Amino acid sequence: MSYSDIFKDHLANPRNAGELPDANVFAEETNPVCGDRLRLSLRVRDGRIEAARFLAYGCPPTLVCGSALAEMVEGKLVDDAKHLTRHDILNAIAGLPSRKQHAAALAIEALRTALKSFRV
Amino acid sequence: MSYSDIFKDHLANPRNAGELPDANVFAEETNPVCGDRLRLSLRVRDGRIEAARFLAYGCPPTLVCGSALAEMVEGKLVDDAKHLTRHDILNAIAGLPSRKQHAAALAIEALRTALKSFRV
Amino acid sequence: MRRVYLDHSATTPIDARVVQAMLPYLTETFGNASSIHQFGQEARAAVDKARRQVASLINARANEIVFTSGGTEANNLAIRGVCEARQTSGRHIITSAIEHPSVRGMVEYLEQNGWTITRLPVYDNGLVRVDDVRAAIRADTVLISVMMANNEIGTIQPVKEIGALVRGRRESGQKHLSFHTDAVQAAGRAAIDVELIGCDLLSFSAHKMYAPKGVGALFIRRGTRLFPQQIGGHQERERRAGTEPVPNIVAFGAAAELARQEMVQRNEHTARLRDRFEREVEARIETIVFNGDRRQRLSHVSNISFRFIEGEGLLIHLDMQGVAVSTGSACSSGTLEPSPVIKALGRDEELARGAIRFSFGKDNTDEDVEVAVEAITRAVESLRAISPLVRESIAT
Amino acid sequence: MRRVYLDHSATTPIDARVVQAMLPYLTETFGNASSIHQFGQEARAAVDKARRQVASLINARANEIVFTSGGTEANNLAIRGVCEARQTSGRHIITSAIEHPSVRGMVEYLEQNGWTITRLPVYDNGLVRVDDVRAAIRADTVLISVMMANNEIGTIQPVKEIGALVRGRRESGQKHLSFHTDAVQAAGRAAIDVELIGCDLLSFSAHKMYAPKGVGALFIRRGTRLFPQQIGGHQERERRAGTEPVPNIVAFGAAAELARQEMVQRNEHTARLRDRFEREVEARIETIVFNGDRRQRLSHVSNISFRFIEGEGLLIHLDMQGVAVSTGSACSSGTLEPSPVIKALGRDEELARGAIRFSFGKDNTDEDVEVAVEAITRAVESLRAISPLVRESIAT
Ligand SMILES: Cc1ncc(COP(=O)(O)O)c(C=O)c1O
Ligand SMILES: Cc1ncc(COP(=O)(O)O)c(C=O)c1O
Repeated sequence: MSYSDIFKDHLANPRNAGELPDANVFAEETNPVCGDRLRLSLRVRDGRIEAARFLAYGCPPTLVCGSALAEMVEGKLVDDAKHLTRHDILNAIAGLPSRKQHAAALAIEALRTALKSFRV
Repeated sequence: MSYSDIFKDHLANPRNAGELPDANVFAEETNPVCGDRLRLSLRVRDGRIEAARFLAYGCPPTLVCGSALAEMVEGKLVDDAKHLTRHDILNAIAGLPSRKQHAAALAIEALRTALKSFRV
Repeated sequence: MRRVYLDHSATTPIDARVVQAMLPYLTETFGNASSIHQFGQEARAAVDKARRQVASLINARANEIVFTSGGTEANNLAIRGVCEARQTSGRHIITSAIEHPSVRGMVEYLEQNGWTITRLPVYDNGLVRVDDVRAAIRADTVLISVMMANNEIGTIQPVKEIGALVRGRRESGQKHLSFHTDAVQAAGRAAIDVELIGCDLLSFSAHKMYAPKGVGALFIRRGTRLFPQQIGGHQERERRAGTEPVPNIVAFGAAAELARQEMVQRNEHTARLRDRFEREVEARIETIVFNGDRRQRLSHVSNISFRFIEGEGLLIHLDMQGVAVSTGSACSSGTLEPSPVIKALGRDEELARGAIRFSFGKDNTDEDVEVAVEAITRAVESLRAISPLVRESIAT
Repeated sequence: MRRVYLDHSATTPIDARVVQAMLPYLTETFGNASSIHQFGQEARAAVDKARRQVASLINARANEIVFTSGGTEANNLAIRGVCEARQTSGRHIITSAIEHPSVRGMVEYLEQNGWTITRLPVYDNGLVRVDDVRAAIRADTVLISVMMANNEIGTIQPVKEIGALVRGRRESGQKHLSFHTDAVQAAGRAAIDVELIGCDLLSFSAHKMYAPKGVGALFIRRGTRLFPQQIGGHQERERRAGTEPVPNIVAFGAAAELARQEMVQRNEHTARLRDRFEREVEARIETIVFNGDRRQRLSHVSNISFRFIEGEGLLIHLDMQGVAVSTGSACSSGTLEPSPVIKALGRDEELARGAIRFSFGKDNTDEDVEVAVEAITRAVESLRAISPLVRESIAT
């Protein structure tokens, strides 16, 4: 039940929160079990994610994974971002109890959905 | 479970303990349920209990009632002693928990048995 | 950082006077109350005194009090104990939709073992209706278990009316019907008189009234039949075996006496803080919903749903600011499901997930309220800033 | 008057270091271990630490420890919990003739509910024979419950051999067979290693090891199926609901650690005092009988029958002289029946009624022994002086 310091920092100071006014890629995923939601907006130019913003509703891990994801992908090549996994997110926030790891999965799903129109 | 001071005093310093060498009246009663035993020896002369001794085996109330009884009857007229009841013994030792009152009954029984050869 | 504890429904700090009262029993006076010798008799005397103090709090007789390890055991013992003793008369139980897990869980256990359960609704105000109770009673009903005050929203149920109903039924022949009420949240906070309520069994717990965790009590009205659940010793007049936790029992007694003496002041104090808190939260934060009837409730609790956000995030946000609160029952934390109590009020999923319980205590101050209101305002703002639901609600 | 406490099998004084360890949890650190906030997490961390300490004492894993309200609850939970979980595999239990009432009573309860019980004899030395256990096992046996050490005479049962037997049976296909041992008297006094013993469940209790009354533990080996008995909360990994008594648990942990560290010295100390005590009593008082095997027993207990007199009178006599002892189990005091344990040794009624348990502790001194021997000599003399049985024995 006790979360890491980096986890708490994401919660207290979310990175890249909000919605990009000039985004050209959107994705929203909902966890069908608990109703948690994650919305991602990206501005992608020349194969690079220039800017990334997230909005999230749900349990703290969902919020924190959204924040960690948005921070992580900003500036990344789309091709690199496509290879991110659940574990990269978990590493970034110093882990989650196993019952809560679905939050990282939701974040990766949102990213995949957003990037699926870009060929590898 | 807590006994009175007079009760404890009887236990620590039994009155009239032992057996009279020159007794002319004996009685012994056993509680059939718990096996407690009370033996009474009396020297009766001219309708008066000149001396009384008791021996007892069993739970503390049995010992104490024996002691209280022997002390109480010594010097009494047989006719008066015959009228003693359970309650007189209970009074003498400042009462007993209800589960333990059978000890006073045993003492009175022993007295009755001892005195039954004397007509009222 | 200043820490502000607003979770007195989960547990209370121990009153320093209560610690003082129990300390001798953690040191010199350590006897086992079942021992015949002096060490034992000293312990026995202390337990007897505490039993009278605890009985006094609810206007019961000392021999109607059975000490348990807490409210959970008291509830379990009441329900399983009565049902096992009464099962030849019937196998129907009436309860409410918002009972504590220790009642709900035991009732579910019995349901799995062939009992029939009627769970009464509590409508949008969190209150059971006496007419519903009346309508639910069947010839084979052996137990009605309706809590005195709810642990999440604090609503106070019409237990006196239910008690009168049960007495009436019993007088007209339904001898096997018993009435149990879980007063774990109410005891020490609301006046309780078992004669007035007319209940046959009433559970309460020390750690909700400034005494340690690990001791509670079940009031069992003289003549009420009940099967013991903890077996193997003559303690508690054969109704609950096990060496009595003397220090805890002494503490419970002392706390019960203090609660009785100080109840009016404590309630005035917590009601004043709670009401001020609610006014300020309402003034500063939009789109909130108060849960549960606001008049018919304990004086120390406030339960609020904050739209667009989820409770646990808010809780952790507040915790980082030193303010301790709870999402629903502390006992059901660790699970993901939104509170069944808030859902029973007919609230939607979002409101159920956004519910927070603030529960005040006798040692909270006005400054605590100010710190808490500030912290909540900040936390709600921050969470709403990242919530996709906010935009949707503006869009619609 | 100097008071001499020789009733450490009934309960022990709390070690001052243990009180120190628990005090913070009676004051500042008062949170509910189920709460998510800091107050809760501090309590949770303390409970986790104590769980490791308690597990260490018996070489178990922390997650194999379930905290209970005491030894009685642990025994009840083990037996009822396993039997409810296993009843489709069989309804036969093997136990001994000298179990504590909390085992005996629960087994009797199951017997009344259709279970078959084999109660193993303990012969004149108070020891179960492994061959008897082997012979008693049937295809439908689901539980063997044999205590590790007896509470009245201290005899240590061959639990390791029983454990090996059970393991063998399980390996040859009798998967549903479990072995429970009540180690309430043994824990903290004898080295316990659940791997070596091979038991599946083991009960123990804090107040027998210089910690407060009101907390105990059940070791449940990983993989052992058991139905919870206290229901309605997620505590103790769903195996025992109810708010954890944090201060008591912390105290239990501290006491377990001290017991582990100091066990050898404590045992040397109590064995020396106990042996000196027995020598002197034997030298000064005639016609006494030692009860139970004198080698295969806990180092702190001595159980002696004094012919011609009855135990309770002796107990009260000693109490008036400041010496606290016990007649049989503290739990069965309050009844008139002579100890079933002493009777199980084949002793006659008189010896069963004349049995007294002297149980030493780490803080007893040589002077305590001297005072006690004097007091006993006086008391036995005084009681024999009024006993009609003495004369009879001389006469015959
Ligand atoms: C209404 C109610 N009933 C029962 C309980 C359980 O009491 P305890 O924590 O003493 O086991 C609680 C405590 O959370 C409660 O609030
Ligand atoms: C062997 C044995 N088992 C169980 C118990 C019961 O433990 P508790 O007193 O913690 O309920 C005792 C204590 O008297 C005991 O000696």
